[in-house]
Amino acid sequence: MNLKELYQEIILDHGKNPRNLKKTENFNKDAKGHNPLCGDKVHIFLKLNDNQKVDEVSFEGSGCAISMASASIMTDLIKGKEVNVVKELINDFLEMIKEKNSLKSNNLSEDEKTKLMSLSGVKQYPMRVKCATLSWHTLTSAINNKNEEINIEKFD
Amino acid sequence: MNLKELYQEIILDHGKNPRNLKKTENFNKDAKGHNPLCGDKVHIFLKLNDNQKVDEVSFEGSGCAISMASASIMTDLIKGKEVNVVKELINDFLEMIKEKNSLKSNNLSEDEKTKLMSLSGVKQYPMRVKCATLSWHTLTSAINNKNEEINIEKFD
Amino acid sequence: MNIDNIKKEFPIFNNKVHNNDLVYLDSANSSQKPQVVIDRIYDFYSKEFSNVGRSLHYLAVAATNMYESTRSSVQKYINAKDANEIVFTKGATEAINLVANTFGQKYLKEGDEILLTELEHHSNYVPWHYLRKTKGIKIEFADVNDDGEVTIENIEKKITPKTKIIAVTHLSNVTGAILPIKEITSLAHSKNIPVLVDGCQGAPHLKIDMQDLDCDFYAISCHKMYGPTGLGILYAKKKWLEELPPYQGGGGMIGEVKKEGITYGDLPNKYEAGTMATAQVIAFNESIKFLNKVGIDNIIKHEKEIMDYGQEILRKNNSVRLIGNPKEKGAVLSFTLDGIHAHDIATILDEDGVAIRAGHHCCQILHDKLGFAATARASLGIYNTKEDLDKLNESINKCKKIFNTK
Amino acid sequence: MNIDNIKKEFPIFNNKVHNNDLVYLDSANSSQKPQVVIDRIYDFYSKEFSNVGRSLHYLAVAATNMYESTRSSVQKYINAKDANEIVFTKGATEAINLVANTFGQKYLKEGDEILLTELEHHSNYVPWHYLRKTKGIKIEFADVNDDGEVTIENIEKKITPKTKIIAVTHLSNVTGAILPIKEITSLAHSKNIPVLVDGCQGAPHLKIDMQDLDCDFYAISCHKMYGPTGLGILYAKKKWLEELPPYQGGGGMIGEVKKEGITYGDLPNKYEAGTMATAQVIAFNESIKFLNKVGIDNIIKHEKEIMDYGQEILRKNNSVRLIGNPKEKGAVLSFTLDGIHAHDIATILDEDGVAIRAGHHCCQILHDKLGFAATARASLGIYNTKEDLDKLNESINKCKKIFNTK
Ligand SMILES: Cc1ncc(COP(=O)(O)O)c(C=O)c1O
Ligand SMILES: Cc1ncc(COP(=O)(O)O)c(C=O)c1O
Repeated sequence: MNLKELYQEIILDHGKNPRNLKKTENFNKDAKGHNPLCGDKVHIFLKLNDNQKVDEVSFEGSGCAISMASASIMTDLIKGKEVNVVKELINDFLEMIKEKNSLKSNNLSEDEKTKLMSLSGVKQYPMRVKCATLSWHTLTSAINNKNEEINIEKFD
Repeated sequence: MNLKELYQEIILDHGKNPRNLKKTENFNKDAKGHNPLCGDKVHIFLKLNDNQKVDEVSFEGSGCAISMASASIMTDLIKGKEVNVVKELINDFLEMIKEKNSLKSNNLSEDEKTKLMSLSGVKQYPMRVKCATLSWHTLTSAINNKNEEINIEKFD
Repeated sequence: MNIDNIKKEFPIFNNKVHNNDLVYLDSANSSQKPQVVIDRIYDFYSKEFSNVGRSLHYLAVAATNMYESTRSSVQKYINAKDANEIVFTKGATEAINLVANTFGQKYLKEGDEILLTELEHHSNYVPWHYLRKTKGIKIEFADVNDDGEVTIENIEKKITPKTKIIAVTHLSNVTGAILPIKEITSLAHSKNIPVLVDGCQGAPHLKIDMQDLDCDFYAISCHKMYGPTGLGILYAKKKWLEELPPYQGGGGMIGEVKKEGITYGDLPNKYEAGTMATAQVIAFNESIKFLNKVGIDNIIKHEKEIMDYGQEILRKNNSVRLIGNPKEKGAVLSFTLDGIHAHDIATILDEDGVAIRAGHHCCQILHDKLGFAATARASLGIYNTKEDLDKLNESINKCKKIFNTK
Repeated sequence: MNIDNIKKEFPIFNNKVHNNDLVYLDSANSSQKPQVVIDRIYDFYSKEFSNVGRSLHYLAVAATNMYESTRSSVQKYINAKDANEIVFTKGATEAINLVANTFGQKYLKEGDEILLTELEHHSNYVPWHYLRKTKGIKIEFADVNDDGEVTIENIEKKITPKTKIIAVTHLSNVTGAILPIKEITSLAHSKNIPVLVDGCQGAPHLKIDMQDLDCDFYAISCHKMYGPTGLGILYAKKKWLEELPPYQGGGGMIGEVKKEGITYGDLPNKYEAGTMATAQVIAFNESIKFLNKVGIDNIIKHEKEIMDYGQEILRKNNSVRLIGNPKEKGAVLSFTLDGIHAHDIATILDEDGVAIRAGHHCCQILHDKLGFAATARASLGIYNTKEDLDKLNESINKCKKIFNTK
């Protein structure tokens, strides 16, 4: 276990000053996520353009440093990407955080990979994995346009 | 613990050939008793005369040797006695079976005392005390003319 | 692990009862516990104790993982499709109450029928009886035959277009009859009727495969399965757990809680309100491991051998009347003795260290039908041996001597 | 037994967490177990195990006596009038469900009101919530004030002629507020309203005297009272247990069972359906003996000292915000830390062996009111010391360092 790996500078920075923490105007997809055990909540807003690219993305919510950083990094990362690429990234991230030690996507720059990998410290903290994954699961729901609230318990 | 004391000849005799096992005609008091844990049942019929003496008494029911012997000996014993004496005997018997080592009543002959004391072997078998007391509790109910069925659990 | 000297895994047998070796023939009531289970409880409380699910600290995380690990073990043991189909309860009785209550709430209305059998334990009757009062439903009982069995034909006879659920025992705790569950579920499902199985006696003694049996609900008593007291299991097909309303309400089973309303958590949380029997669940994993080590096939073979032997010697004993003679029979030998009441038998046997049960065994309807208020019951567990049954027979002979019967 | 070095009675403290001594500050969630309780469970299973109530053999008789002996001990400990007013349940949550369900069935109808408080744990809200749906009743909440208390005035304000029952916590598991139960019951009874007290946090930390409090129902969680998991207690005045309908149905709680109908057993059997948590009940007697040996007055004094010390050092710590400031306060210290979320605090503290809880503590309504989704909570037990709270404070400072906050 290693707190320094969990709370890397980049996590603390995104946790404290989350990017894209607002409600996108004219969003055309959204979903809410909720972890009943700890009370974390997130609401993702997506604006896809006609080419199925993410024009804008933002989130509202509250939670621990890990969950806020995860949502912040995630929203930064997917902006401008195509929905299919985003779906691939979600899987890649979830696999990394749960089982694998690296990201395999070809659609990420080294810099982006480094950012995402900063979340890998939660691996050693199984109860905190949910904090890191809530926004990603919720993003999937938003893309699939599920209206029901996502309860993270479903995913584990 | 001593099986010989529990299953004395007199108990086995009354258990096997219970006296007064029938339904008294023209009874004027009766009550049912039941031990839900073991399924023992007894129905006591009393015919009191105008002088509040027990003219006739009998019982119906089924149960173990102890409970049948107890009902048999009890009914034998109270026949012809006054209700107040019967009440005293009930208390005397219940005290003897639960705490004391002897009967204190002046209304019993030595022979009657010996008969009753034959039931004292159950003292060493706490779970069987209920078998010995069911008919006595039910007799109380009959005297008091309670119509509700007596559930022996109440008394312990 | 060799079943022939498995008694030594159970520390209770190191103790004397009235200066005699313990001959424990009351496993249908509750089974004894192997050392591994007792040790697990001890170690958990001494070194690892925490509540599960709620806290994030080391002990809580470890306990939560162990707790969920039992759920997976149970899932595998009973071959359920999904670990979320395993709900921990305080006992089989609660498991059946849970189903009767929630199924009744959602699906039953006046005039609907529930089909039970005359073999049912009070725990598989009283919860349904409540619905007579609250919902005006009717209860039908499939007949038990002279051999102490309930046949598929007798089930079929009592099914009507109004039958909404069938609730039957897997293995009778009195006659030992094993019911044809697969045939019952297949018949019932062909008429769109769900089936609850009271698996209290089935789970410790039979191979139980939920996907094979295809029942909708299966209730288990862990303390009869070499596990701790205060724990039961409800297996239920996922669709039911999703569709039925929650049962008890409290911490841990909620989604969101507002003054105006509440949403419920997902499976399995929805049905596990409040602090659960943490230590018991964690220790029960050892019971499952133990059963897996011995092997259910060995258990079945061993128990059958002992039971057959017991039936043989008891049949030779003139005054013994065995209750029921089912073709498929599990580890129970109920009997009466001419001229001697069951309670007297139990007391006399106890003096020799032979522990049996006497009474109606929570099956009054069956006893009414049999015409006995009480019977004596010797029930087997994996630790029993032929010698145990020899001792039973000897003590029965002692009863006859004391009562001077033949 | 001296409370100052009572830690040594609890074997858990011989173990290290992440190479640190365990600083256990999660007792409001569940308490650790003294050696005597753990030993009792071990011995019972190893040497004395049997189911209770049903069989007549030696082990069964002994177990039944031990089981009932716990009932008497509990009766004395909480000063109930009658041992039959003690019902064993699987937890406090079940105890409250039992009351809500049976009281609701018999006495509530559309438009009736139930009065809770904003402090209530989900376990004292969800069971009542069910009655909104099934019976159309309304739930009112007495306000919590800025100090995290619920005053008698705030209770009185919400009582209307339609109020049919009041259900309140004895000691808040978040703010530590001790509610004026005697005043509440006296006010309520003057209007003929019964009172249920959620005693989960009261029972381990306060002197609880049923005849003095005069409440109608009191729910206890044994695992928070240095006892085993899977066990709770419902105290209820005898007249209620006699008048209310039974809750779960099954073996042991019946009088007579016929195909046409059922009669129920007398108290306490009526509310103890199925095989109970035998080993847990028997072991809980040791918890009561242990508490009696230490003495509740000593416990109260000790815990107050530790708590006062804790409040003092945390108040001096600039970035700590204590939640609530009730005049009467029990062994709970909830707080937030500027700029650091409760879950991050819990994770960092855990690394130092400091076990606290983070979240809404099953009190979402209170957290909504407070405006926090989550708080951190250090809760005390008899084994805590001032050093434990020093370590808590040190670890809090470590959080600040990691997060670079002041
Ligand atoms: C105030 C309060 N009420 C109710 C409960 C529920 O108790 P249990 O989970 O033991 O049923 C708890 C503990 O979680 C509590 O602190
Ligand atoms: C067939 C059967 N059903 C139900 C039960 C009730 O199980 P429990 O008392 O463990 O809830 C038992 C055991 O007593 C049983 O043998």
